[in-house]
Amino acid sequence: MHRFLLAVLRRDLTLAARRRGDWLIAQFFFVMVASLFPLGVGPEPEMLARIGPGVLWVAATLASLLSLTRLFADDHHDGSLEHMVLSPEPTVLLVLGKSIAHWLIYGVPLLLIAPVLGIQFHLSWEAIMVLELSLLLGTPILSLLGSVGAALTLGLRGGGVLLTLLILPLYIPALIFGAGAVDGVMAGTGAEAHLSLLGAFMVLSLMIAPWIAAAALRVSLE
Amino acid sequence: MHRFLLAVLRRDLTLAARRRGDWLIAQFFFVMVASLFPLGVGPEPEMLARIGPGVLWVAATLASLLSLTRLFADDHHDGSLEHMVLSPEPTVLLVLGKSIAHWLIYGVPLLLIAPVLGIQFHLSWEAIMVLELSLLLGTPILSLLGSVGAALTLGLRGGGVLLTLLILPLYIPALIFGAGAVDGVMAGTGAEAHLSLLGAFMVLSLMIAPWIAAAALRVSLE
Amino acid sequence: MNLYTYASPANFYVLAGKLIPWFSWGAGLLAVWGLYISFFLAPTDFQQSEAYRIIFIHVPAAWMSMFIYLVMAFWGAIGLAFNTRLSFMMARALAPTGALFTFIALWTGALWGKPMWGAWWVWDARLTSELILLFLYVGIIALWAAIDDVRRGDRAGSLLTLIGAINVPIIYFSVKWWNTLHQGSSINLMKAPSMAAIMLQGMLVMAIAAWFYTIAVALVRVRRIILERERQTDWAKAILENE
Amino acid sequence: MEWASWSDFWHMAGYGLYVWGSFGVTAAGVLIEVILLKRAGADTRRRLKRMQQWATSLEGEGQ
Amino acid sequence: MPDALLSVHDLACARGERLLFKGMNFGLGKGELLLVQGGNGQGKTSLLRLLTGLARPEEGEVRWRGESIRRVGEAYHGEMCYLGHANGVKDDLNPVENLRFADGMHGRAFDQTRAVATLERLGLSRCLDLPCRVLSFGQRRRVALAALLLAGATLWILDEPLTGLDVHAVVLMEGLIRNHLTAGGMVVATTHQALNLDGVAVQRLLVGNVAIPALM
Amino acid sequence: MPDALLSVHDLACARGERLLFKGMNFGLGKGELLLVQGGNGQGKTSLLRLLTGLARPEEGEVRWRGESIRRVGEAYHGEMCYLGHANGVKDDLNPVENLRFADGMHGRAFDQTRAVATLERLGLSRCLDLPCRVLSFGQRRRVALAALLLAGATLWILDEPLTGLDVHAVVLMEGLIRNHLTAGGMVVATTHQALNLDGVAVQRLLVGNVAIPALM
Ligand code: HEM
Ligand SMILES: Nc1ncnc2c1ncn2[C@@H]1O[C@H](COP(=O)(O)OP(=O)(O)OP(=O)(O)O)[C@@H](O)[C@H]1O
Ligand SMILES: Nc1ncnc2c1ncn2[C@@H]1O[C@H](COP(=O)(O)OP(=O)(O)OP(=O)(O)O)[C@@H](O)[C@H]1O
Ligand SMILES: [Mg+2]
Ligand SMILES: [Mg+2]
Repeated sequence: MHRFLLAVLRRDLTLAARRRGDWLIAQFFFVMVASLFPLGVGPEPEMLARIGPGVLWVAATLASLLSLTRLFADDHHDGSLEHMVLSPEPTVLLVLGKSIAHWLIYGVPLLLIAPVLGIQFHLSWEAIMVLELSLLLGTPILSLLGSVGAALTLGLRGGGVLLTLLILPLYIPALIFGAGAVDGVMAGTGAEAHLSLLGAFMVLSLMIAPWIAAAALRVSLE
Repeated sequence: MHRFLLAVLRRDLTLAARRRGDWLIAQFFFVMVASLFPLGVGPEPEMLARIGPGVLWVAATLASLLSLTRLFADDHHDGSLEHMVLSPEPTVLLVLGKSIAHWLIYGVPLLLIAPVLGIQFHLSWEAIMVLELSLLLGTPILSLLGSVGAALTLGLRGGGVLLTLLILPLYIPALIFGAGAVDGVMAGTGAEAHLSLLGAFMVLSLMIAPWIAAAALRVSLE
Repeated sequence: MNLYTYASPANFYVLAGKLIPWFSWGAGLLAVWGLYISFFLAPTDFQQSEAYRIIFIHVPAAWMSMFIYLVMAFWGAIGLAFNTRLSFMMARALAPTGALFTFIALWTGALWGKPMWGAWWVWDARLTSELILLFLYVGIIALWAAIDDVRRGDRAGSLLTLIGAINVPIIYFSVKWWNTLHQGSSINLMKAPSMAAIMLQGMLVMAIAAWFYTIAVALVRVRRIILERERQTDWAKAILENE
Repeated sequence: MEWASWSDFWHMAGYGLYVWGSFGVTAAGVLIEVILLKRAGADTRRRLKRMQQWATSLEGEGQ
Repeated sequence: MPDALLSVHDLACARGERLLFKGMNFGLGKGELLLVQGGNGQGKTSLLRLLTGLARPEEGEVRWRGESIRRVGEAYHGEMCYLGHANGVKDDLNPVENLRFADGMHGRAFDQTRAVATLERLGLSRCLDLPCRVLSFGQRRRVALAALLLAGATLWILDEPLTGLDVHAVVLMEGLIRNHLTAGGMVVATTHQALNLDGVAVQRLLVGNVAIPALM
Repeated sequence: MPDALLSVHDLACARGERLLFKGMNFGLGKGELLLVQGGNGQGKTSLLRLLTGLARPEEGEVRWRGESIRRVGEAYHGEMCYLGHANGVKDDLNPVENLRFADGMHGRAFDQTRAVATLERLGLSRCLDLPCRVLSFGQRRRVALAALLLAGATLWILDEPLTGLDVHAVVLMEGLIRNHLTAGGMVVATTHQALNLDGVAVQRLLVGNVAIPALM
């Protein structure tokens, strides 16, 4: 069971490494969206600092959301998803492994880039630290909830946008708490309350999402 | 030739009508992204009015960008793109027809929704009118440039994000002029200059993009 | 005759047919009564003047939007657990009406907010979570529309309904958990009602009318769904020929 | 009775737009739902009948 | 090859670093069938894509009525119809609509009764109003064949037209090819299955170095 | 069916509004081959997906060693291997890597020399380090067959395993099936092509109402 989880992880990481393009591009998308806003909104520093946390959170959400479409789609398309579901291990583990791999591939790099973009928005160091912490707690939620959405919309044409529609509403609380934490630290009201809500949300999705996604996957393959 | 263009248009519109889901969902995505920002950024009205035009432009860009991925991909996948390219009419017309259809399906509805979202961002009526005008000029640019990107990235895995990466830099001028026009009218400096630049950009892309896209399409099919 | 016989679509079709007129007429009469209270019995509010009359639509609609969602989640869970076809059909029959009430709650709230708070829309917790509810409804309906295979659609939609159900308590308690612009709960089983008895009565009558309406509409819809799915069976063929 | 006249009633102390906007859209929403429901019901039944006729005409034909 | 409409001159094809074939020459006239044979991965599909003009040859050229297909381009496309490993059938449309748009794309007027007749002839009478998405593998292939029949092209280029077809459909297809050839059409086809085409002028072309026993 | 490992009881399958078959019963024991036959769109693929447990039957059930496959679930999957219309081959990996991950998914240790030997036996020695994306249609199918061979499952469920294979590969495949059966394995397969399987116990199952002439 342990071995199976590792095999899934290793497989997805290898595939991502083989297609380094995909992987890099999601990070570029993050940088790009975060940089478009100063263009659309104008360059005043204090305004940028105000909207910075929100924009970075939204950009991170969109960047890793877009890659979610392909969480199961590629494997479904070439038939290997059926093979994996028909393997002698429980489907929950498969889903969990794929969610973790998704987070490692698309979530973690965002954490590394975010501070740089934070500087661009004139955020203070303290705000950047909290931003990091909130993204650390928030991005796994997206990968986990996303696995549910990806499983539900598997094989549907236009599944990508449908996925977004299904997942974003569920994800909005994370977005609010995450950006709220950074705002809180900037306004001096503290970030603990927001961060602990975010943490609770993460644990909750870790415990529920894989099961629902596994059920959804079996339904979608029928 | 005329007949062919109409046939392409009619075909794509029928397909869109058959999959009303896809079509609606892109519009919802627009609403959703535009609504995420106030959540991330906080609810103060004068701040929202400041960032409103920028956010709406970026949201419209993202919404119609996402649908661009499938401009040729579906037809490529089931083999019908090859059939259309092998038809006795020039490929430029095919590309032009598909760009126009894309604009009708994904661009025009954005124009209808944008005013409602503008109210949500506390924009004035005048600003909303200019926003509309700028989107009217700007969204076709996206469909046209997008056809080049979609043709270039056809069949590449992760083409969606690559497409974004290729198209966004080209599209940034439109974004700046468009959001700038609305900002101008709100700041009282007028919008004409921005709007006429936007118009010129549109005419330019109408004249160049289909040719490049047709060439790119042939290369991608090889 | 026991309840179980009605779990079969054939019997339920007939039963629903009998119930629909009762609920429709009930809804109509209750709505007339409720509107009479709303406009002619309830007095002018000393703070909000006449604008408060929106409450007679807003609150029942907001309640319905949440209740219907919970009922859908309930039917979905039953269907997933026991594989009963009828419960999935019920869930499907309820969704559009739920979305309609959510939309009405948002719309009337916005129309109320403009005179009271000076803004059509603010991003406070309750308003946001109600908007999310609308998105959830639309998402579920869109998912159903996107999946052609009914069995797959039933299950996929129910799974989505289930995880979305977390949102309902958030909407309800948002005014308590967060300090918001929106009014707190005034109906509390423990406390005496903090509003005039006649207003409360009007809201309740309108809420019951909304319930009756929902049931009537859902039954009509579920009958159509049953007929469509059971068209291969003899009883459905017989009904089609006679109707 | 609260209202001095009908015009008072429609005026709603200056809040007519909001109050009638709320009740009006609700009524319209309900009306549209009922109409759509009627139409969908009729459509489905017509379609099912047609399909049934095809089925009987195809019977025994095999493929 | 005096009256060859389609001719190939010193054609070479490379994929990646591998040269699949070179110095290939042949001509095909009216009423002739070219059966391209060879083991898996020997370059049959690659050759067919060169013939359609979708891919560019490494060397040499393909000519239609004596002119390079690069030059005549769209005129050639008006007389040629290609069916590849993918079907070119839209999943969201039903078979009849698929045929309608195929006609539209080629600038032909659509004749509904003829389209329905063709589909019925191919055994799809029960699927006329189902979206192609739900059809079986073989049924979708049949829809693609119906489009081929309606195209009325002179030259058919068929890549494994028989994959997924059942025995009856294979027999039907053999009949259709025979009729097309007798009516002066031309066919280039690959297949790994036995084809029964008595009384037809068949040229065989072996691509690659894997010997293939004669199947027919 | 006394010693049937795989058995099917009153199975019914519906797709959309259409009932494809109902009241199907059969049992399959060690060393037996079940050849599922039927015209296009009669429900062969649908039946195979029911047997794997990917789809749910409308009525009836599939049993493995006397227990419903819904209940035994993963234990059944350990003894069964499915090959559908799609290959389950990752385009970005080369054939050897594909086999490595197929083994990983099934919790088996990977034996590189054995994997290479199997690929070579299937005629892929020139493609070992090419990404599967560039392989031909038939070559990709062969990679999928290699994974099947390495899985070491008792029950093979094969949906048209011969599509796209050339003549030599078809002969090879026949040999492999024969060996598997002699070693006590079981095979459920569909195909529209002729199979030469002398000396093997073949059950035939006709799905749907289109008669199929015996091909072998
Ligand atoms: C778009 C904006 C609004 C939304 C989405 C919304 C949503 C809701 C919801 C979901 C409820 C029912 C929850 C419960 O029973 O506790 C509710 C109740 C209520 N709303 Fe709103 N509302 C909005 C705007 C307003 C405005 C502007 C006012 C008045 C100034 C208002 C006044 C009330 C009142 C008085 C209740 C009843 C509370 C009770 O008695 O329980 N709402 N609203
Ligand atoms: N980039 C590459 N590098 C090396 N070899 C390549 C590359 N791309 C393709 N090939 C080889 O070119 C050949 C392509 O053959 P093609 O698809 O034309 O075969 P085919 O004759 O149609 O086979 P099949 O009967 O299996 O359909 C394959 O052998 C493949 O391995
Ligand atoms: N939603 C639906 N409505 C009506 N019929 C459907 C629906 N979905 C599938 N079908 C029918 O069910 C059948 C599915 O057959 P299946 O794919 O199992 O065929 P098959 O025997 O494998 O055929 P092939 O030999 O072509 O692969 C097809 O005839 C298809 O038309
Ligand atoms: Mg080939
Ligand atoms: Mg099949």
